[in-house]
This record gives sequence, C-alpha cells and structure tokens, in this order.
Amino acid sequence: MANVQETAKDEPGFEPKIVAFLCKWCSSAGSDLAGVSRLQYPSNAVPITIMCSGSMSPMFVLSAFNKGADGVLVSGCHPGDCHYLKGNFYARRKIYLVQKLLQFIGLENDRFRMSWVSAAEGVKFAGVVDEFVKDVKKLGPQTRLKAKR
Amino acid sequence: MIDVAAIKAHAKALLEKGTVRAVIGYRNSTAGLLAEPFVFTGPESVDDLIYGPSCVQNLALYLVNDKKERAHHKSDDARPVAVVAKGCDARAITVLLQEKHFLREAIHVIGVSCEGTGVVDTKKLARKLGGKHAVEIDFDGGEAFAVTTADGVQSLPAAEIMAERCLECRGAHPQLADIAFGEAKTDRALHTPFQAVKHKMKEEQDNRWSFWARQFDRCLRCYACRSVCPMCYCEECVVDSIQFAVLPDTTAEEKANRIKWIERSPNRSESAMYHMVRAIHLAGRCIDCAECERVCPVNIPLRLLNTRLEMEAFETFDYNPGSDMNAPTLTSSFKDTDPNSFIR
Amino acid sequence: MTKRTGVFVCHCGNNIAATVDVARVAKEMGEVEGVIFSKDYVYMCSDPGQSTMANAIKDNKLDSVVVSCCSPTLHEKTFRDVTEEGGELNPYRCEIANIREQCAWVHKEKPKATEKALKITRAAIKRVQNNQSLTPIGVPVTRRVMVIGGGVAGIQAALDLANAGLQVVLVEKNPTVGGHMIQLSETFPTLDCSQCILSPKMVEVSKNKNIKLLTQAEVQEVSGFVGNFKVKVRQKAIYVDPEKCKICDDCAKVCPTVVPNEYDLNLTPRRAIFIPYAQAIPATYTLDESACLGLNPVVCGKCADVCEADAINYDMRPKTIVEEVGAIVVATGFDLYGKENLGEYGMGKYADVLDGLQFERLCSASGPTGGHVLRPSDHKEPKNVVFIQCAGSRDPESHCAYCSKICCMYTAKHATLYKHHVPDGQAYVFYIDIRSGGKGYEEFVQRSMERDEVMYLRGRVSKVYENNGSMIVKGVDTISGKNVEIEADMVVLALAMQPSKGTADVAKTLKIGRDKDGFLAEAHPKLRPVESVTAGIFLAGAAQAPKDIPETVCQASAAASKVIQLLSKDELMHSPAIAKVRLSHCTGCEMCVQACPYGAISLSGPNAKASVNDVLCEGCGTCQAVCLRAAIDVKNITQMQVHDMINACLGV
Amino acid sequence: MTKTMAMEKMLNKADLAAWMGKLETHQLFAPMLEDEGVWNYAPVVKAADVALDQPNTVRPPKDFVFPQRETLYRFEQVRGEAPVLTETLPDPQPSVVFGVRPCDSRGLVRQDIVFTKEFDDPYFQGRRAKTIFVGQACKVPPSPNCFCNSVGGSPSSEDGLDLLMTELDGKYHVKAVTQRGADLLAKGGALFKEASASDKAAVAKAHESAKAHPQRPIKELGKVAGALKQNFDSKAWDEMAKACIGCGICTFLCPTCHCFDINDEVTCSSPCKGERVRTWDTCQFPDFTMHTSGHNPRETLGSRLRQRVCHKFQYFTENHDMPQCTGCGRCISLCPVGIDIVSVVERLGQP
Repeated sequence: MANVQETAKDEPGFEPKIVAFLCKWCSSAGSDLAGVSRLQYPSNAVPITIMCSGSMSPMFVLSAFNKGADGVLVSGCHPGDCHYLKGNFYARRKIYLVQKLLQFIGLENDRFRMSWVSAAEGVKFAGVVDEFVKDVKKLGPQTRLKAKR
Repeated sequence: MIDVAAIKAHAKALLEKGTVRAVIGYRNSTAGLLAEPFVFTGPESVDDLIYGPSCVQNLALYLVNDKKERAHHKSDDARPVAVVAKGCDARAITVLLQEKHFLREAIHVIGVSCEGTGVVDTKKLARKLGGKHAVEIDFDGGEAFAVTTADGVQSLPAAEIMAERCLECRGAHPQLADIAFGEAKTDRALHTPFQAVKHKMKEEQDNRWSFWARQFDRCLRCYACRSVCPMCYCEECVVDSIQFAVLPDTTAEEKANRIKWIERSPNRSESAMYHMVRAIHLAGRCIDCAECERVCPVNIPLRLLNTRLEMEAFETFDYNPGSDMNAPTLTSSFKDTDPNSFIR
Repeated sequence: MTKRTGVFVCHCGNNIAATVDVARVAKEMGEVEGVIFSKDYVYMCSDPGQSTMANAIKDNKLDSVVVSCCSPTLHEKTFRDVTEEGGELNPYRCEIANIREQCAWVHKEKPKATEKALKITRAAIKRVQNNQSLTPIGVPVTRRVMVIGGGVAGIQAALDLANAGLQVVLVEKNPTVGGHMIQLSETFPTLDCSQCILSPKMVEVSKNKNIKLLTQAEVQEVSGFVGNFKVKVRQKAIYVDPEKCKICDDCAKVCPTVVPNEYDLNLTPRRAIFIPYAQAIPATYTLDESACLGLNPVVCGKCADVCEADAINYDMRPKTIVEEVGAIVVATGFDLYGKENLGEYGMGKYADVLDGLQFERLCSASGPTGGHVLRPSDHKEPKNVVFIQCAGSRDPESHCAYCSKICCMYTAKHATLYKHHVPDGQAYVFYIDIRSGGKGYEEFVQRSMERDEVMYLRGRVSKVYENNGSMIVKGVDTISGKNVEIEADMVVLALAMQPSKGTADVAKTLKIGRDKDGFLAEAHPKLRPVESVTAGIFLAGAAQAPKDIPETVCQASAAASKVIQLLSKDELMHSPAIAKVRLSHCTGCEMCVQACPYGAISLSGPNAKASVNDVLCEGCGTCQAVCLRAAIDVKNITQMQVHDMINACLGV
Repeated sequence: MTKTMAMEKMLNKADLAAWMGKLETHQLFAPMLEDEGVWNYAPVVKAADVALDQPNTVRPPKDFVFPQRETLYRFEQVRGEAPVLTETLPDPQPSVVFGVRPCDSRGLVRQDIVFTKEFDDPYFQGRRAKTIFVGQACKVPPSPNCFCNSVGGSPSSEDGLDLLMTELDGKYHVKAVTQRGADLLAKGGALFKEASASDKAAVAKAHESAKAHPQRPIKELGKVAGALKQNFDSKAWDEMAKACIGCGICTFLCPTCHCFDINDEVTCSSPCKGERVRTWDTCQFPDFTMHTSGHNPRETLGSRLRQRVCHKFQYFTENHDMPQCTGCGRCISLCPVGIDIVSVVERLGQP
C-alpha cells in the first residue's frame, strides 16, 4: 500500500476513530450519568472501561495509535478521589511521560488527552468527548504511528 | 591520570585471594580501536587488563549477563564478582540494585573516576583525523588523548573527541564503589545536560516527525540497542516474536496467549513502537551511558530519544536515576505536586 | 480462549432499539470468531429474558456470554446470577457491553450509534473469550460497625445495629449527640415535641452496652476494605471526666469567659465550660478549648478550683483511637445554606431576620425566650411575621438548584406555631410552590391556611429593607399580579439545606463520591439508595439528600439492615478478580510492591518474586501498569484482554 | 547466470552519468551517504552525484534479492468457510545495482545456493531475475577488517556479478560477466570504447596491486572446517563469547546470512485477514532456537557464536564446498564489542 504519511488534513466527512479508556468508578460512571441525563455527544469515542486509570499501561496508548486510533483519551477520578486511593496519581505521572514522548517524536499534541471526570460529571464527560472529537477532526487521520495494513 | 597499574594490582589481588569469582574489565580488541569487555578469572589473565579512553562499553551489562549465565550453569559459587565501573556504569549498577537485580554484597565495584577523562567518540575521532585510521588511543594527561595512527602519535584535546554523554555527565565520579581510582577533578568543563533534547524540542512538530520517521524507517531491528542496555534485562522483550520466558509450570494457554504488541516487520510503525516502548520503559532508569546510540549500525540517535524522558525525570520530577539504590523508582512513586495542568 | 460464546442484545424496550439497530448487532456478532449463539430480545432483564438467556446457555453449551444492554452497574449482577444459576456456568464468564448509557442514550444518528454498539459489543466478546472462571475468596469479617454522625440518623442506625447484637462505634464531632433535631421545637405534622421524642433515644445510646460513643471525635484515616476497615479517629481533649462530672453547673457559674451558644443558634450566651443543653448525651460538662483563657491554673483555673467532684483536668490531650470495623454508616447530616449568601433578605444585617432553626429555638420551651416568640432586637412580640420559602433553594442562577424538600412543611409548621404563640398576629408566607407530599402533610398545610389564617402569597421576595425604623418585605404576588410590600416585625427564611461542613472531608477520607451539590452519592439512585459506591460504606440522613425526620429514620434503619445483612455471615466474599503474577516473567524488581495502594504485594520464594495477597488485593491494576515485564495482570482484565479490546474498538 | 564471452570496454568517468541516463527501463541504485559514516544503497536520483569508490555500504546488497520483510501470501477466512490464500509473488521493476563490492557479490553466490540449489524460492528468484549487479573492484581494502583473500575471494572477483567495473585513472574498465551484463553495456553504445591491450594490462596490474594489500589472514583455509569440527566442545567458545551482547548486527549485515522467521500479521480479526510474512532472523537471538517446551538448545552466547562461525566455516563448506564467509569484515567492524570472526577462526579453526 502506498505510504499515506502526508494526507491532506481536514478531510471532508472524516470521522475520527477514538479509543477512550475510562476508569470504572469515576469516568465510566460519569459517562453513564451523561447517558442517564440523555446528553448528546459524538459517537466517535469508543469506551473501554478499565479498573483504574492507574492500570493504564503506556502500551495501551502506543498500541491504540499503532492500530490506527486517531485519538486516545484516558480519563480517571480527580486527584484524591481515586477509588483505589492513589492509582490516578501513578497514572498522572505515567501519562505525563507518555504524552511528552509522543510530542517529542512528533505526534500531534491534540491526539492524546487525559481528563479527570468524576461520577457526578456527566456534563463534563460529554464536553470532554465533544471537544476532543472536534480537536482530532481538525487534525485529520492519524498516519504517523499507524501500521500500514 | 588513572593509574592502570594500580587497578591491575587490585584486580590481581582480588583474584589471588579468591575474594571474587571474576573481574569484569576491559582488554585490547583485535577488531579495532575500542576495547573489548572481558571477564578475567585467573590472576595471570589480569596482565591483559587495560583502562583508557577506548573503554566505552557499560560493564553493568556484563553483571546482568553473568547472572543469566550462572543461572544457566546452576553455578553455586557464592563469591562476589568484581567489575570495573566508570561513573555511568556505577549509576547503572545502582539502578540494577534498586530494582533488586542483585544483592549489593554480590558485587565488588572497582570505581574509575571519569572526572578529567571520559571516553572517546569514534565518529568524532574519525572526523578529526579526516580519513586517517586510529589504531591506539590513550590518556594524555587530564585534558588530552594520545592517538596513534599510521603517521605516529598525536595529542588531541579530549573535549573535542570525547563522547557527548561524557561531556554532559552529571556523575563522572562513581558514587557507588568499593574502591575508587582516579582523581576527583571538579573543574571539568561540562556541557549543559539535555542540550540536544532541548534543541530538538524547539523544532516544529512536523519537522520533528519527519526526522524521527526517517530514523524509524532505517531501523534494522537488530536489537543491538536493547542487547547492549543493562536495563533491558527482561526475561522476554515486548518485541520477541514467541513466548520466551517459560517455566515448568507455564501452561499451554499462557504460551499461546502471547500479546503481539509489535510485529517483527522492520517498518516505520513497528520500529516506532519498539523504540517508544523502550524509551517509556527506560523512563527513570536510563543513566545515559549512550551505548544504544553508539552501537546502532545505522546511527539512529537513540540517546536523543531516551534522554527526553530523563530530562522530565530530572527537571519535572526531581528524579536522578542511579543516584539512590534505596529510593522507589520513578514510575512506582508520585508526588502530590506532580504536574496536573495538562489534564482536562 | 473460549470457543462457544453467546451474545444477547437487549432492546431495553425502545431505550436501546430506538437508536441502535439491535437486530444488526445480533446478526453481526453472530459472525464473530467463537460466537455460536446471538440473539436480540426486548427486555433481557425481564423474567422471560432471563430464562431465554439461561436456556440458551444450557442448550448451546455456551462457555462465555456477553449481554449488550445497560450499564454493568445496573444489571451485571443480574446477568451473572442468571449465568450461574440458570445457565450453570461460572458467573465470571459473563460480561456486559454497555450500549445504553454509553451509546444509545447519548447519540441520535442510528447508523453511527449502531457502529459504536458493534464495537462495544465486539470488545466485550473479545474480553469474555479470555475470561477465566473465578470463585469468590472468603474473607473473615469484623462484626463491628462505625456510625459517623450522631444526629437522628446516626442514633437510629446505631440503636438498630446495637439491638441486632453488633458492636457499634458512634462518632460525633460535637460535644453531644442529637444533631439538628434536638434543636427543634415541635415536629410536623403532628406537632409533637422534638426533644420529647429524641431524648429517650439519646439516653438509650448512652446506656446501650453495644454502643461505644466517641463525641468531639472525627475520622482521620480509613484503610482496609469491606468487612475489614481500620479507622483512625481523633478525639479532642474535653478536659472534664464524664464519669466524675455531676452536672452541678458550679464550674460554669465561675467561668469568666462568655461566648455565644451555638446550640441556641447564637441567640444566647454560654461559658467556656458548659453543657450544650440539659439533656446532652454524654451528660457532662465540656471545656471549650478555644474559648478558655488558657487551660492553665496560673491564668485562671477557677472551674477546677470550684469543682467538688474533681472532674476537671487541664492535662488531658487529644487521643487517636484506631477502630477495626466491618462496615461504616455515614450520617453526617446537613447545615443550613450560608446566610452570608442571602444579603438581599437582610440576613446578618437585621437582627430580626432569622433562619428556620433560630425560629425553632424561639418557639422552644427550653430556648432563649422560654418558649415565647419575641424579637431578638427588642424582645417585643412580633405582630407581623413574614416567612420566605426557597431562600437559596430552587435558584440555579445564584444559589442551589435543588429543592430542599422540607421547607414547605416546616414553614407551615412555623406559621402555625407562631399563631399558637401570638394568636392576634399575622403570618405571611411567600412561596413558589407548596410541596406537601407525605402522610398528613397536605392536611397540615391546609389547616395552617384555614384555621390559623396564614396568608400564603405565591411569589418571590425581591428584597428586605429598612424604612423609618421598620422592616419592609418587598415581593410580588403572582396570583394577583401585584407588587406587595409588607411591614414586618420579623422575617424568617427557610434556608436551603446543604451537606454539613464536614461531609466533604469525610467523603474524601472514605473515598466515597459526592454528587454535584456535595451530597453523598448513592450507588444507585433508585435501587441502592443507602449504599455508597464503596462496598461496606452506607449512607443515612440528610448528608445524602435533603429529607425530613421520618425519611431520615427510614434510611437509617435501612442502612442498619444493610449492614446487618452484610455482617450476618462469618465470611465476606472478596472479589476474585485480583492480580496474578507470571513467575516466568517476574524479575523481582519490586516496582509493583512500591506502587500497590493496598500493600498487597510482597516478594517471596527462593527467587524473591512478587506474590499477591488475595485478600488485600482489590484488583485495581496499578501493578499491571508499572510492571515493565508484563509479569502481573488482573484476572479477567488482563493486558491481553485490553489489547484485544483495543483492536475490537478500532476494527482491527 | 550464464557466462558469456568476455566483453571488456572503457568508459570515461565523466560518462558514467550519461550511461546511467540510458538505462531508463531500469531503476538504478548506488551507494549513497545516508548518515555520517553510513553508506547504503539508495535509488539514484541524480546520476552525476554517484561516486563508486566510497567505503562499503553498511547493509549488504542482499536486500535486493532477500529483503528483510517479504510477504509470502495474504490470507482471509470467513467463518465457516475455507481460508482463501492470495499469492503475492514479487514482480519488481528491473533494476541495476551499482557499486557492489566483490565480497558482497560472492555473498550473492551463496544466497543463490541457498534459495536455488535444493529448494526453489520463488520470492528470491523473482527478485534475482530482475536485478543486475554491477561490481566495483576494490583498489585498497575499504575496511581494516577486510579479509576476502583469506576466504578464497579477491578484490576483483567476478563471482555473482553481471558486470565488473575497475577504476583506472579517470576511466572505468567495464567487463561484462553475463549476457545481461553485456546487454546493459550495449545500451551505453558509443560511450564505451573497446578496451585496448594496454587497458587490459593496466586492469590486470590494478587487480594484482589490490590483491597485494595486506589483509587479516586465515592461514590454512582448507583445514578450518575440520578443526572446527574437532573443537565443537571447546570451552573457548564460551570464553570468546563473553563480550557478546547477543544482538543481530553480525548476521543481519552479513552478505551471506539468510535465516528468516515466518509470522502471521493479522490485520483484522473478524473476518480473519492478514499476511504471512517472512522477516530476517538470526541465530544470535536467544529465541531463534527456543522450543515450545521452554528448552533452548542454544541458550548461551558461546553456543550461538559457535553456530555462526561453524555454519560459515564448517557446515556450509561441508555441504557446498565453499566457506559461507566472503571476508567483507562487517561483522568485525560493526560489532559493538569487538567480536572478531578472524580471531575466532584463528583460535579454533586451525589445526
């Protein structure tokens, strides 16, 4: 297949593929609340519920980009609110490092994002996804780390 | 100046008394200018031991290999092994001790101070010699290296042909040592640490990507970078294509369920994955011996990649790998004051 | 990997089916590798739905099941029970794909929502196909309970638990139990005296051998998990030995410091050494450290000198008490909405603008005025009293968005009580709506209007201001459509209820969630209203939401019965979805040991490799993410499973 | 390749670009400077920039016939149906590779044996048939670790080449070794002059003088295989491999190494779709000989070093009557720790 490295950005009708890793206790619950409240947001982000943002291995992020994700979102409990006491603090440090590395090798900043969304923040969850999808749309398809398949 | 004779005498005495199993050090290589790591086991073999600017390799790796080999041969010789360690080698040993890879008492560290010396960068040397071929290199006082070519011996300023990591070294005098050789010279001119990383960070992101994409495209996946790294001591690497670490109780299910995070194909995306996973796994563990960059046959600037997160460890998290064998590691610890503003 | 997966796609009536093409999901999932049965059904959680599932599992010998339906917080348990009981398959072979809250309800376009539902379901299939059968781990429980908060909710819960034979530690921040209820004069709709009905319960608390009461105490730290919590409580020094104190009041008489008495809402003074009120439990004087001249005989020491019982000891120090309990009930109660927020109603500016609790004290026989309604400013009987409802409630722009629920009733009560005290006076009530759902409530309000001739004005008050020495309440009567100005002798605000000040800290310490208004979050608003999201921690009273006394007592007893149920067995079942070490890959680097929030991992064995304590491990997976060697995984959400789920989400 | 009668011509150095310009039916490759000290074959963008007397490339030209990654076929299986396999035989554009050193072309001869003699590998052969290799005789050893003479080669060997070019004072002497080499030469037309007797004499002299340069010696090549066989159980293997880090540089960059691994790269799990892919592998990696049982017959570095050396100097010689090493010296020069195949053979491969 041809190298699609430099595709024109802002493709019309481009629907980004986004993987959203949500911690079970806060962000997934917040996402449930968004549902219960019938808030509307774009359907691009497919949720994967993990136990805790602290269990977010950097491999998951890299692999998602390798498998063709246009954006990756990690969301956990606010600092101090972790269901597992401090998992999100470990996550914060690790995700910070992953983000710096991705930026350094030249992946666009807006493709990887972390947020704190509590179980009560359905509105915030919808907003985070909405904004992320908008930002990723502007960037066009992610070709830099995507495996040619 | 390092008193090589004194190092030899010490090593010889250790082996004569039998207080150590072996001494890991350097000897002359038949393959070229650079020294060859060697495991000296008899007192008489120590006659071949050398120390000089050609001793570039990180000998901490050989402690790791020694552990593997002993496991293979089911060796029960409980005596420690001695190792010649420059500042960076000693830092690597500290990280390995921090990760409980060995017991402190199993290692006798023969520290060699690089303050005032450092090791050679063969590419810089080749540039300097402009086509002439160096066959020998030695210290020439504290500021210069004596280089022998077909035309004879010449003295070159050390700072001009020294490895970049030595110029930026923040711990040239081994902190971890049972005995240390070489002077503590504190007025050594240092380059600012992380200057190459910081320079690269100033580039436009798209240009940075073009740069790295070219590097990842060139990667051979010979895994020399992994193989030479003392921190890459995992039983099984994420890039290995089969289930590798197997115990008698490993089930068929476990063998079959190997995750293929990275394909073996040497193409851009897979090599990018490989190098990024390595960089992430080295965060807070890379002690900047730059061996990965030196051994790369196609010159991928791996030191640049791997020190990016070291810069964060040092500047953001106040974490200096290889400085404290009792501290928790970078990623298995946190502070309440860690950056938070990047999170929405 | 399992080979015989079944997929059940729920329509949830139209809840899912309206936005997701459920038939297509069922059809396409039937084509996924390893799936041998796939079906959509209108209500999976209904009885016929459940039996369809059970039969399908048995008939097709399914070895793994995915139910595509609502959030797992709702029906994961339901469907795992069906899997186990009806399907005779290990319940951990069942996974939920949430296509309702996280898909159907948040998207409008059917094709897009369907695409997403396909990915979510496929990911769940990929996950379940690598699930293992697990058996819950039995953990011995501590058959003791901590109740935090000694208001009516805490008292009721503590008594119910103690009477069921459980040991209870009741922790109260203040010098006495009783909470806000003990400050009330009468209670609606029966108008029985609040103190008369609460005091016996307070006494029972002090007498019950199963209850250990810790007043002036606060929870500092909680560790452990359901069945086995370890709670660190800090108790202030009270400088009086309750065993010796004879409640003779000699000490207070000589105490030189006078401060406002918070139990009378600052309407009366008290001394630094005091008893909040006569019926206080524990029945003892207490020394207010912050008001005392210095806890130093050199400076003052009058109270100690005069105490014949020798009960006063200035050398007392705060204590840290560690209690081991199996469950915790949080009943930290409410506070009134900050008066400082309601400047427009003259609160804090005019002495005769009172809040509801202050008015209760004015009506109370034990209150500052001995049960006569008198104005704080001049001790005259007010002839015109204006009651303002929804002061701070139902005002999303500037105050609280929610309805405080009890104000309609207590305002009607206040107006009635006022008329009983001042028969020739006139009571006005500004209201938005009258919410009087409850047994005898509506009749009570009607009575206040008809028999007591309380004037109800539908509308908001814009401001309360002073004109020539009298207070004017300016508002609008939306029924007559006219602006109204009333010259009032007294104004009583029905302030909004909010969670008590300590609630936020307690929630943080216990790691239980709060909702957007700061009230404690229940595990499910309808089905699990007295449980927090954290197992073993239960909620009762106004800390969870505004509620009146009967509702509070109900919830307290409900929480108690939940605890009794929890602690009725010798063993609790601990989730078996915990971390497991791959010894072949572990190098013993100790990173997981350092990172584990529960101290559940240690190095062991001849090669010093990681080993997980099954009971301490909560399955959070922090270890999994710090391990560089993929040597530790959480069962049933392994890295392998997440990897497969990522692929499924990306269509790889 | 069939040999044809020798055709020897002369080309002005300045006309090299012009000749290249006439080869538009082929894609042209030549050594280019990729990075400091790293020469590698790259497509010729500007013929005028091509210089053929540079140090040898890091990657040998085996890539052209045995690429590091080769798709063997594509597969797709719809559930319940038989898998559908699609052939992916390579059909590359015809190409000409300039600047191939004689040691590397002798490497191609060994690749030919592996992929043609006992087993026909259509992927290799498909590429081999479309690739013309133009040799560049060495004037001086391009690396201090060269030892082509010691393993039966020479700086001007024609083995495996289609054309051999020898630089002579501003001119190239170009000799066609195969018919397709001759055809390629013919495309240059008038750019080429017939080599005179004196030209031929000069070339012979240049070849002689190149051969006379001192190189790393292996004294008795004929006895190496036997000696290695004798020394199979020597403890010296472990000792000499002490420094080895177990990377793949020596083998990946060897012009004769040809080991590969086969993996399925799945690109979609349902329906199951993907490619069966062959990638270079090396006996130096610990997982090369890993058994499913967990047993690894070559777990130690010493046993892996022995495999590399013995394969080159004993097993291949026994099977094909020639050592598998062509003396390019890459494995010595590029080894991160100075493992030196010549020293190893000197120590364990001599009677």
